[in-house]
Amino acid sequence: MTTTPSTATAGAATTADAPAVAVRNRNVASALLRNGAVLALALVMVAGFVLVPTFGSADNLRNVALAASFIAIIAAGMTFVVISGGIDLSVGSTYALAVILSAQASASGSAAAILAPLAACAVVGLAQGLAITVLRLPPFIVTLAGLGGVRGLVFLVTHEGNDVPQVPGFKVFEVLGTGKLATIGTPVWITLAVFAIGWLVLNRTAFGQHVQAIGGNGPAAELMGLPVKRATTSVYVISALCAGVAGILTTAQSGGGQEARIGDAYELQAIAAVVIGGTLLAGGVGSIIGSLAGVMLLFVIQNLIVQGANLNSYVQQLVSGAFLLVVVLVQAALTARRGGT
Amino acid sequence: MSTTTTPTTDERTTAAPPPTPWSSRIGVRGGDWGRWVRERGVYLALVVLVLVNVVATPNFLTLGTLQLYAVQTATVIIVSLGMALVIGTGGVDLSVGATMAVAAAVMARLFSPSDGGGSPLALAIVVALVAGTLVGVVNGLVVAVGRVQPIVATLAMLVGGRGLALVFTGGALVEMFHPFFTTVRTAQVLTIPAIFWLAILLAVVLAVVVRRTAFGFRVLAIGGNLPASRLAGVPVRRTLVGVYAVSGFLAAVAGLIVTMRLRAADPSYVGLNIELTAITAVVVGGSLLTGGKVRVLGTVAGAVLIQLLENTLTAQNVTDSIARIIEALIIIAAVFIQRPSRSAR
Amino acid sequence: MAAPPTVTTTPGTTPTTTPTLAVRHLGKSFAGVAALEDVSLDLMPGSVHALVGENGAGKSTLIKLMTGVYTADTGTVRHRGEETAYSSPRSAQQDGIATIYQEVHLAPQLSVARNFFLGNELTRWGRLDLARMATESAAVLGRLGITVDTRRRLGEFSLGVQQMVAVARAVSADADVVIMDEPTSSLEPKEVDSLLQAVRVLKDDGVAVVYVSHKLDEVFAVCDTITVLRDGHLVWTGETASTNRRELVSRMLGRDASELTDGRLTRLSGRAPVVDAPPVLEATHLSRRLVLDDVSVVVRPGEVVGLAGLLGSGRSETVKTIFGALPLDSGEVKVDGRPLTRQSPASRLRRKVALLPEDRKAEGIIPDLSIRDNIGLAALPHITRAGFVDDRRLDEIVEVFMRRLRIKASGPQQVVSELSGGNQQKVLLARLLCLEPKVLLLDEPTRGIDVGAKAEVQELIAELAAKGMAVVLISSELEEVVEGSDSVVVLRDGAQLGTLVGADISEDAIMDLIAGAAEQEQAAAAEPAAGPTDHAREAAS
Amino acid sequence: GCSTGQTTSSSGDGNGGAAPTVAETLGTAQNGVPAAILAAGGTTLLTTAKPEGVEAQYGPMCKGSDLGIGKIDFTKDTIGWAQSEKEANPFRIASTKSQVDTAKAKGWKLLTTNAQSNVQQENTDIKGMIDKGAKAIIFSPINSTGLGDAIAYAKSKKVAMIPVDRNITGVTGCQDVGPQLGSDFVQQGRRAADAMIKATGGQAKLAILLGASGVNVTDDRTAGFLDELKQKNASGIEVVFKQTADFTREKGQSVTETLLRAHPEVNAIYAENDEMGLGALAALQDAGKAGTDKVHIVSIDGTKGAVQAIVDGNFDAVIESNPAFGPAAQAALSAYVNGDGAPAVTITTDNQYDKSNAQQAIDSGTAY
Ligand SMILES: Nc1ncnc2c1ncn2[C@@H]1O[C@H](COP(=O)(O)OP(=O)(O)OP(=O)(O)O)[C@@H](O)[C@H]1O
Ligand SMILES: Nc1ncnc2c1ncn2[C@@H]1O[C@H](COP(=O)(O)OP(=O)(O)OP(=O)(O)O)[C@@H](O)[C@H]1O
Ligand SMILES: [Mg+2]
Ligand SMILES: [Mg+2]
Repeated sequence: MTTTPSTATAGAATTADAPAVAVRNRNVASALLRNGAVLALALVMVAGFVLVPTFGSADNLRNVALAASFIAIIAAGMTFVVISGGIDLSVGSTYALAVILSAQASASGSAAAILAPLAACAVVGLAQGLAITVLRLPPFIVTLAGLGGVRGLVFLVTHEGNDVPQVPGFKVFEVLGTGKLATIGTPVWITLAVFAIGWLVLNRTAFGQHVQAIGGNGPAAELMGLPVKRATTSVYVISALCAGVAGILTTAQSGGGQEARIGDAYELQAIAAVVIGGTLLAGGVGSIIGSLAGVMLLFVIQNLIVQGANLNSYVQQLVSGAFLLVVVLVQAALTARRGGT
Repeated sequence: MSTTTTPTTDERTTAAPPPTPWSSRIGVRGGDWGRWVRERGVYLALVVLVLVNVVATPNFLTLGTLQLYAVQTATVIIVSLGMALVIGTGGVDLSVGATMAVAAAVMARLFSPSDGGGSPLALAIVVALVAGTLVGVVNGLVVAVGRVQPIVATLAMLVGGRGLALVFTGGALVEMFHPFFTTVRTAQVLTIPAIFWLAILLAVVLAVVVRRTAFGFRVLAIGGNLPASRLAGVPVRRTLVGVYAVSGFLAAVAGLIVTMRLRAADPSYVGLNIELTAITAVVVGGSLLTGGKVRVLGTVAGAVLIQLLENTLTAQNVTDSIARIIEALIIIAAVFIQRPSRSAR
Repeated sequence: MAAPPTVTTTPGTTPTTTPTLAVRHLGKSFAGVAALEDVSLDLMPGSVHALVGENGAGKSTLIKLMTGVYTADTGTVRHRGEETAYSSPRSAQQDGIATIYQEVHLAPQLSVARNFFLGNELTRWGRLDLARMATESAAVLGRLGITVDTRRRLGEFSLGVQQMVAVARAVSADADVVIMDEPTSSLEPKEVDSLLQAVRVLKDDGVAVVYVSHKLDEVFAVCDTITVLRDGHLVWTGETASTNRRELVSRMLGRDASELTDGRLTRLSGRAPVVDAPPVLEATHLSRRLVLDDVSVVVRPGEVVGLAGLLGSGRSETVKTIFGALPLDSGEVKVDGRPLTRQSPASRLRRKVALLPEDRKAEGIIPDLSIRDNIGLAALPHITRAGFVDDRRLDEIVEVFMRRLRIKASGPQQVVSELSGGNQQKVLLARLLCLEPKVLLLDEPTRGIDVGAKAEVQELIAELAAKGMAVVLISSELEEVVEGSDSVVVLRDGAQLGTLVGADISEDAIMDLIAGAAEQEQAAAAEPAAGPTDHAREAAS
Repeated sequence: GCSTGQTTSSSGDGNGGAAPTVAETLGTAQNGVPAAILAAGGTTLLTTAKPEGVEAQYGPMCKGSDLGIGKIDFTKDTIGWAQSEKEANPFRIASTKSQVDTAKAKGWKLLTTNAQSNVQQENTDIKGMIDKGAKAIIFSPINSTGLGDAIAYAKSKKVAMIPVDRNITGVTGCQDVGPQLGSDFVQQGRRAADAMIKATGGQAKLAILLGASGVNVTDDRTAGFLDELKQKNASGIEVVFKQTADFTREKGQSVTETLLRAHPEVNAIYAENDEMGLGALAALQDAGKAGTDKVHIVSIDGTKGAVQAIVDGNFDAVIESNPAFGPAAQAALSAYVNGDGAPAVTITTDNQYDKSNAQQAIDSGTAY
């Protein structure tokens, strides 16, 4: 206090010059953290290129991307939920609902095949979101009930079975699933678009800030005057809509006629991808780009096992579990290097 | 406005209830029905479901039916107990089903003559339990030392563990026979099936561990605030590894029970999806998913509730689609009754 | 939105205008226990209203009732004459009431700028206008004396900086009521000054300010009116000028003024330390890349060593490193001459080294556990037999310390999250003190603690020191360090500037050391970290 | 994707809660060709001499060259086998084993994958094997529809596709996939019903253990069974209970246990696969009700365990669902790409076991 006249400059000095080195180094570390999954993906892919000759073919890479795109879209929505501190176990069932409704509605035209499932998914997401925010129920339980309940609904509308019609050839709709742009399937492009939009929303809109703040500390966010309920509800709607988009694309791609159990356990894949991508399940901290890398990692591992070895199915399971474990351990080790606290 | 009368110093030091409004807390709490119901939501739901069964399910109130349901619930209870402990630390163990499969497969591998085993049954059982515990230890190490988020660590084990189990048995279901299996299935003490006694025994042990031991203390502390626990000297790694090991052990016990009842080790299906059932049981029982609170009795009640619900829907011959929807609604309702108080508003 | 002041009030005169916020007969019970009863207040435009009282007196509860966090059991709040029914803090905020709640962390994972504008973002075409957010937040913070790169994550900064960001949010919220619940508890004197300055500016703008603090100096420096709460009751409201420190404390504690020692600090260590005894704690040449640079702290039995420095000077990291909670690149920690090899808190506690962490919410309390369990946690190894906890001994310990530290609660089974901020701090102290440590590392031990308890805590520490304990003390109240320490280690940017001993210790001497180093560095400084990288960083996040 | 120009008849219109009747599922026959076969691309019933183990064959004859598929040198080229569900029950194990063993015997190079019941995974698996160089894919479709993506990809890469076990529907004969070899699940259900009528003399309180929900095998086996009961006027057989047991032994056991408590009057069980039947048997044994004199059991699949149960007097009959498509499929592939072509749809013969032939089936190893 003796130096009162120069407080401001003293403060500036403390923050500006001396820690400059620290700043830069910390940032390299946090960049590493942000890209932990990307890094792991890069490592695995390089290993793939070197060790597995057929892995690197353009056809194969295109196909891996296409196969991953459905879960990827679901994972994009899941990222919002997880960053907000929640979890959405219902996505697999919601996805199935969209697959089925899209096929059923396709008889009335492309627009119906797209809008009907989206509307239904929005309702599912809204119902879950409201149960979480208004009734104050834990997201895990609400969406677990969603997982069972929505699947029940799917069985109900398909007469307990696979009573899912095939899609009459509607050009617009079908092209969503099977079209190509620059030799790459439309779903891949749509996935990229979803992630670009997702990134923007999360990092460049007020809503995105609110979601991150809520996940970091829900009660504090409420005290800060953020629209906690609205944002939290929206996150579940977004997740359900993403599942819906993935479902519509699936029907557009396969021409309908799916079994009613489609999408079983997709929630685990999506959550795994999100968490591997560096998003903390506790909420607050996360990267949507990481989620994309997480999904790719899962699918590349799977593909490498198919391409690299001819294993029987249960050895495949063992290997992919072990592979996954190694990857997440390596990634956690990379991340942990950011230091103490 | 002026100074009010000054209470004496003694009244303000409040470790012992002083004759201030604060002392009336217990009394008022007793009259707080909302809270009373909230804390017992799962038991309430259970009572309602039992009553529904008494009215609607043929032969529900017969000894045989109750014994059967006790046996069927036992494995769910046992797995849920381990899950409750893991959830108490703020984690989750998705690999319990796979661990059941590993235990079943190890036992089959050692015991079943057809698989070139032929070891004594006791040895097979012990090794299977050790194997299950080891699966848990690996989970714990990956979580505590590898610093991988529990959901991913145990997800990898969910995939890999079942793969391992399938490798042990060569992918197939293995049928096994031994008089001891029949004993396990049929033994009763005081007309209550031995398997159910085992579940109760394990629950009591766990309750004592949670309430009375340093280990239980630390589990809750870790779940409540991990960084703070570390600074308070809690051996976080050791405790976490222990917790996952317990979960693995209990899952193995459940896996062996299922196997002995079925007279076959079925590595692909034993315990399939039981992780979600167990988590639901724990949460419906009033424990916090975020950790820091473990309700052992509630977990038991939650497990009974869920298994009974499934039995009810089966016994009532409800179609699968409707059954799933009803199940969802009832789980929501059970949790709704005991949702956190809004009195702090 | 701020209502233009209808009448400019001069401090000390009774305002004649209508109150901006009028509180009438507010009451609130938790689970049947009254936290606040029949409290009425008037907040006048252009006036600063202090709320004081012991820990758990009901100050924070009152604030939460006024701002829609809790709904009142009884009573009303009128804002600009209209009765309010805020359903959430958000609606209060939108109605022009800005609040800094006690110990609310913002969103540490977001940048300072994003935190500053959280809930009030600047957007262009729906997109955040990051550039403007960064510059505008930097400007406001700059006016409060905080010059930081607002694009960096808030969590990278010390609690003090975080607190100042919260202050900046509130003062720039364009509100006509600004409420601050213990805003200075983690601030340095320098920041406290700029905060008080900001309060004066608000006051001049006609804003009604509520100011809660346990630091009576601040209250007397800036407040026009004071309200004293005790046990949920309003016991006195009056002009600042009409009272004095001693009277105020006696009202807060409900004791006769004659019993009191002016509510001022008692000296922590009133006795000479045993200088020739071998040191209990020898932490030498502690270094960690980017954090600590060759810091040494040596404490003899009965000695209190203070750590001084500005925000972020590495004091907390020094004690955490000594405690084994942070890794060490080089250096050594010895207790009683024996080196401690494993860097782990558990092993430190076994050697009777205890730490009171600075951030009690994140690193201290286990919120959902009871007071009893929180206190007993660190002592577990001592009260466990064959794995089982000795409940009777634990209960005894808890009883003793709850009484000794005057922990205000319904009983040892109350969960800690329900306690008032100060009482939580006391629980943490009890956790450490019951270990009878040889080395006690205290990071802001009296933060948020009321005057009565503060004296109690200091007495207790002195007593333990007299028994031969070694104490390392960090306090943002320089006064506390100066008066309480036998020697002071002065830090800056993780490096040791020097050590002051005995009579050399004074606030001026410490500030001179720091300022001297700052000037030296400024002279030798290269270009500060530049802008373009920052933009790149922000874009990549 | 796959040519979806013709809407198939397998779609209900979404109204009404009842399971679709067989007529809906199978469609009415057109000049002797069932609609299901039509949907799978078969148009005419071939009357030429059938190889052993074949029930019926339907034309046209498919030739790989029509789709531009070149000849395959089986000594050098690889082919792929895509299994749909995990090899967890004897049926799937035998089905994969048959393919692998046949290939090994012929010296063919076979890649294998397993889609774990995930249709997207099967699409990916098939494409992955094609990318790895497979010149032909023999696959067990998860569903009769829904693999359009993989089929289109194979077509574009001129890779031969041979579906086995379940037919791909919604295809124009030979235009999208090569020759198909399938079982008729509806027919299996019908035969189970016949066996049940015979075993119970047309009088029974019956429980049905359904397969996994949302799977069309379940639908088909249920529809065929119920429709046959109706057609045979077996009104004495009353279905008092119908619950899914997920095709697993454990669920078969637990569902039966519950069922026996709630409906002790049940004296006949139709299990839609052997595993559930064996689970039910375990439950019956615990309840002291094992044995066909107490509770009749008819199940589908023809696994060793179930056939043994007939021998032991616990099961009445087992309808086979023959998993051994290896020899027929690889022969058809060879004819399709290198020879004169293969019929668009082949329906294989399924055996049926009861007391009269069970022991023999075990001894001869026909029960797998
Ligand atoms: N959510 C709650 N549940 C139960 N009791 C509560 C709750 N919140 C506050 N209390 C009780 O109300 C009383 C008043 O607490 P409050 O936080 O208002 O005190 P304070 O005056 O702000 O104290 P401090 O100076 O320590 O911050 C305390 O005794 C506290 O235990
Ligand atoms: N104003 C600031 N500018 C830059 N970095 C800061 C600032 N304040 C804190 N930090 C960073 O935060 C870390 C926290 O330091 P630490 O908590 O040890 O400081 P401290 O001296 O205890 O300060 P405080 O009393 O505020 O906690 C430091 O490593 C520093 O890099
Ligand atoms: Mg307070
Ligand atoms: Mg500090």
